[in-house]
Amino acid sequence: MSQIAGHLEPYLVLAGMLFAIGSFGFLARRNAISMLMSIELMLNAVNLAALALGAFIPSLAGQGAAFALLIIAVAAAEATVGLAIVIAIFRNRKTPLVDEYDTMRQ
Amino acid sequence: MPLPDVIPFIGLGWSDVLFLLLGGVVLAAAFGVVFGRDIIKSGLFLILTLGALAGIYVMLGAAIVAGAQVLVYIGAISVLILFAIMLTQSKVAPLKLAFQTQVAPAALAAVLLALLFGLAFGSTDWGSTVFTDTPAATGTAPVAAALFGPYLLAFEIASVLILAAVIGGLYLAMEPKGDEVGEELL
Amino acid sequence: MPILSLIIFAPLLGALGIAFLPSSRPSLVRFAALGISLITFALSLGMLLGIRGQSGEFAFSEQLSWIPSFGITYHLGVDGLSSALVVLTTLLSWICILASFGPIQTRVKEYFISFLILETGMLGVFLSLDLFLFYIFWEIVLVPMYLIIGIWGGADRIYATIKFVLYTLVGSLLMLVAILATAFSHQAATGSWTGAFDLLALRGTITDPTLQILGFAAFALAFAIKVPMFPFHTWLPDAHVQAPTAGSVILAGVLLKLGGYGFIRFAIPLFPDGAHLFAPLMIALSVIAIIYGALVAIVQTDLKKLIAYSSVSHMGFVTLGIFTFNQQGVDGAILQMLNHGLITSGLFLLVGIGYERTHDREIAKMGGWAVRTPVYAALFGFFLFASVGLPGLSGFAGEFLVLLGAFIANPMVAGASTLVMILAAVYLLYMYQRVFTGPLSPFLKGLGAKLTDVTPTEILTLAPLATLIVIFGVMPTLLTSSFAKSVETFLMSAISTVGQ
Amino acid sequence: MSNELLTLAPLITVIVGAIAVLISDMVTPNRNHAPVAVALAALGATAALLISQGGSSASALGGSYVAGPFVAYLGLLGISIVAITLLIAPAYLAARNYPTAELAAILLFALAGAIILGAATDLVTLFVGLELMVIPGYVLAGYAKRDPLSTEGAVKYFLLGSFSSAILLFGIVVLWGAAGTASLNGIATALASGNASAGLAVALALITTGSAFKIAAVPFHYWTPDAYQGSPTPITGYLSVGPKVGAFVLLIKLFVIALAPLAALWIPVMVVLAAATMTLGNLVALTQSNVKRMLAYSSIAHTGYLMVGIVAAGAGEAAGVAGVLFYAAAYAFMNLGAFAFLTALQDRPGATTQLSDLAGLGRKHPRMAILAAIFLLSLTGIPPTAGFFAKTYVILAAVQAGGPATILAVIAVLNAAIAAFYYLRVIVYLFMRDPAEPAVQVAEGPMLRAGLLIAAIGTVALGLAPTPIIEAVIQALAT
Repeated sequence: MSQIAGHLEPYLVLAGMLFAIGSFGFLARRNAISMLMSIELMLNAVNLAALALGAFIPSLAGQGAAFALLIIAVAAAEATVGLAIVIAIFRNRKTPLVDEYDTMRQ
Repeated sequence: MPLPDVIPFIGLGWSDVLFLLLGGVVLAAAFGVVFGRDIIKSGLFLILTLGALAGIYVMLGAAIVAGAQVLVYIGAISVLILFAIMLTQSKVAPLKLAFQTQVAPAALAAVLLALLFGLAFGSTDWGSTVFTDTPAATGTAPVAAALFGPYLLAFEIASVLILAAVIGGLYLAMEPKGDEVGEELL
Repeated sequence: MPILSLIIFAPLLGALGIAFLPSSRPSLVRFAALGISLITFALSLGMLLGIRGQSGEFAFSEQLSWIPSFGITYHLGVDGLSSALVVLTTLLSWICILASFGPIQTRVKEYFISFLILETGMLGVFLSLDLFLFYIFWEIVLVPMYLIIGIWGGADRIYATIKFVLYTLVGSLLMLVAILATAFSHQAATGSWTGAFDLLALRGTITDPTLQILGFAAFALAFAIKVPMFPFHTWLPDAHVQAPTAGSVILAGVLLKLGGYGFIRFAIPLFPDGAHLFAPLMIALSVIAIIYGALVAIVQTDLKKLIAYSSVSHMGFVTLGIFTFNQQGVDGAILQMLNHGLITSGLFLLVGIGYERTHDREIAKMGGWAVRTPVYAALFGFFLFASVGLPGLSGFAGEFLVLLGAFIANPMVAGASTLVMILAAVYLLYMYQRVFTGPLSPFLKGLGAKLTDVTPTEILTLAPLATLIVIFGVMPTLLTSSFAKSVETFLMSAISTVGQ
Repeated sequence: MSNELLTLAPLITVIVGAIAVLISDMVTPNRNHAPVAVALAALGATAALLISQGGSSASALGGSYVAGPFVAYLGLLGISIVAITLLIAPAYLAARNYPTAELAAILLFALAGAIILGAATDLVTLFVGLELMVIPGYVLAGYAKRDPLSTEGAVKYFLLGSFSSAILLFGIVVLWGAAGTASLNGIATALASGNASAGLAVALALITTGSAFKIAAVPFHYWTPDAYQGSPTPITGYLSVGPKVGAFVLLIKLFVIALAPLAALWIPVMVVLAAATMTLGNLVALTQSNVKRMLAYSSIAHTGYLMVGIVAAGAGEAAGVAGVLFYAAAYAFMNLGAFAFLTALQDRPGATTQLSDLAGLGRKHPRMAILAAIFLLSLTGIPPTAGFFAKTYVILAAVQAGGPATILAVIAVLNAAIAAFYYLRVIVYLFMRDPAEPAVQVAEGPMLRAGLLIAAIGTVALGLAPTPIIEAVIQALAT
């Protein structure tokens, strides 16, 4: 049997790293769309974790895939609304850079 | 000629190599997403990340999720994102101003987070873990059983959620009709 | 007939009725408010007459289930102590309303509505026997007083009113936590919420030493701010100076008494151990307040502020008397509360009457006032002498008894406080001399014919107070006998669990 | 099967109502009244169904939806929130040329999400329900899509909201794997018998962080002021109440039910978060001169008070959850009332909500000012209003719980005194200052008036006679 791919931990560690990269992107990027893409990375990390746990933990067999499909659906809904908001604000402000949205602090 | 289960010299199985390869692509492409100065390239890297992940999903016996990943994520969401990028890019937003000032603390936080996850997930006893690589466990039947069993309500609600999101998204993204309505400060 | 509920809610119902009167007819509103407060006064006198026929510690007891899940009841009752304070409240209320006829000319309707709600709150505090109900009335008092100072007050009214509210609120909110902790400890001990908020059920049952100490500290803070004890007194001069005359009168006459009443009715009987622990501190703070109030009063240049600081000094006698834990001291404290209510109210009314004519309270500008308005000067002198503690007027008996009690408890304290009585005589008489005697000052001369003497209405507001000051001055036992039983129970409950 | 349909009937009614609203908007040319009428009818029908289900609990869809008094209570509360919002918003939106139909439909979708949150018994359904409740919120925040401030608030709300959803979701998935089940009760059983592992600790940390974002607890609060200030005023009222109540239902389900065996781990964190949330929210609210932004910060402070109840519940005090539920109802009425009042002041586009705009309103519009004063006094916690009793209830629970919760109770009351300062300052402007020039216009349409009146009645009734609600709350928790 495989030494790496046959165990649960490597998948979870990969998911954790992907999640960390995604959160870095969210915290560091200025562009709203980049931030949205970073969130997508985080959600995919979650999906990977869900599938791995579903594949390895007997009591969750088959549920991982179902959970992941639901997460994809939720992510799709979120992205729809998010992109619509980005388009709406771009129409108003002509910039996708989030840290320039600071009218209210002034 | 059947390949040997374990690759000589390296001591790893084929699936291990495949996992390392795909995992490497996932991480590298993810780095491309968050570090890319050109946002369009970021978008393309995102598609690459998602594609490599789909490969790992297949390895985990979740071909149906991999399919959904390709169709929904790559086919719809990513394209939507690329579309939005093209809609909103302008000369007003110089591409090189990609990062906020807090990039260094964010990087530090992310490294610590990755370490934490690695240590925590690696050291946790997850109980008896068996890779259920049988058709009975990885086919579409158990997925359907879960979706129409314990998760039926969630499944139904997900469709309502998408309906709500589409209605809201349409409302927000539609060009306002008629003339501008004067000043609207609060 | 639920006479106590009737007394509490008559002003509130009246306020509701007034809300429907047209604001274009202020005199109608004024007389309606006066009528309501007189009815309430009459009801309270009826209660006072009826109380003699009642047996038991609390008369006219009413108890209805209100929030059964927590054993919170609508529980009212009256004894000698609270009946005296209730009558003082209803008396001062109608006097204040009458005294507001002239000075209050803007937003008349809102003013009288606020005042009547205030009266309901004060009466509720004196008549509640359920801690939760008590707390609610306690807080209700805050809102109309806030409005009265904030809307009809002087130039710096907003600063004064916010200070007043914040001081009071900090204390009372901690008291709320203590009330809840007390209730819960009762629930934990008995396994049921029944009686968890009931004063009579709780009295003498709190044995947890931590709760005794912390509970008393929280209650004492709330009451100390209200009295006000040194060093929590700084809101009082501001509030007094900025409040309209009737506001000052009710503040000095009743609101400060809520603190003293709280000590006697709630804080000490519930937490006797805590009270004894803190007693030396409370006595020390009382003596400081007595001395400090008098010293600061000497240097005041504003008439109202001078009387406000003299209030701090006089109220120090109240807390001093309470914490002697002996009959003389407590008798004296209660007498002092009632007398201070009558005398200081009179003084604030008089300052207000003077202000109506001069629109100024600067002592330095006055002088020789007696030449032009002898009746006013005589009345002022009368209340002043009562305040100084002239034997034969009611101010004397209270302070004398407190000092007697203090002497029994600690002769040093009594000695220090006696000194202040002389000090008080000094600053009040010195003020009187500067304002009323000597040649007429240029400022007063400049007012010409505007400087009139007191009107019959004004005399009507002062006469009841003066009469009572004389009656109680000659026969203080009239009062002490009426609340003798309350003092007896208080002393019992203040000692009962200490020996454990 | 018909029983299951009956159990699900309220949920289905809300969703069908949302679709009916959109259809009514298509068939009638009148863009404002028909959708609201349809939505209110749907709300009424749902309320009737919830009441008729009342006290008995029943489950549907394999136990993933459990109806009962808890759902009925939350559902009726949600219906009140949506109904008041629908009464106060249309005039405001119409004056600015925004439609009402989408608002009504989106609010109903969010209500459906809230009902699912209340009824869910497993992590997956809980999460999808949560998303159904919050995603409409992003749309609502940006509802004034031609207004840069509104879209700016929306983009911040959306980004932080999605970020926190991802964090929360990761925690949920790890918890799900570690416990080996999605069922909330099952997780509690598994955690009670198993040992706390590193993975579980990570799950707990992720869930705590994600939830703290959702309820806007300090230091995860910084999206709220912008999102609240930018949104159209009546929608801000909804956003400060609806999603917040929903997020606290999430907290009850996750922390008080599923993670109860780990209470010793999360209570200290929650205590610190709650104390920081109250204190910072109040201190910053103190410095605001814009009433709307002040209310936004004060809503952070109210989050802190609500967390006191969660802490008490974690310490094993059932009254903690009861306190949260009661507080939620009181907060809904008084805060929506306060925002309804601000809505009335913004009669015409461009009207601001600076403190100075309120000066002297008590003289020009006494009735409106008195209503505002009631809401403000209730938010301060002065008896006999709903806010007073709500605060008392959570503090009582905290005192009962003892230990760190008691210290939290003392911090909470001291904070109430700070809060009194800025709430009373508004009353100062209303009644104690001379009228502003030019005088503020006040909109007093019949619907707005009805919304204000309902909020005021709720605020006063919950304070004077809290017993029916207390009994409802206790009944809701009995099952």
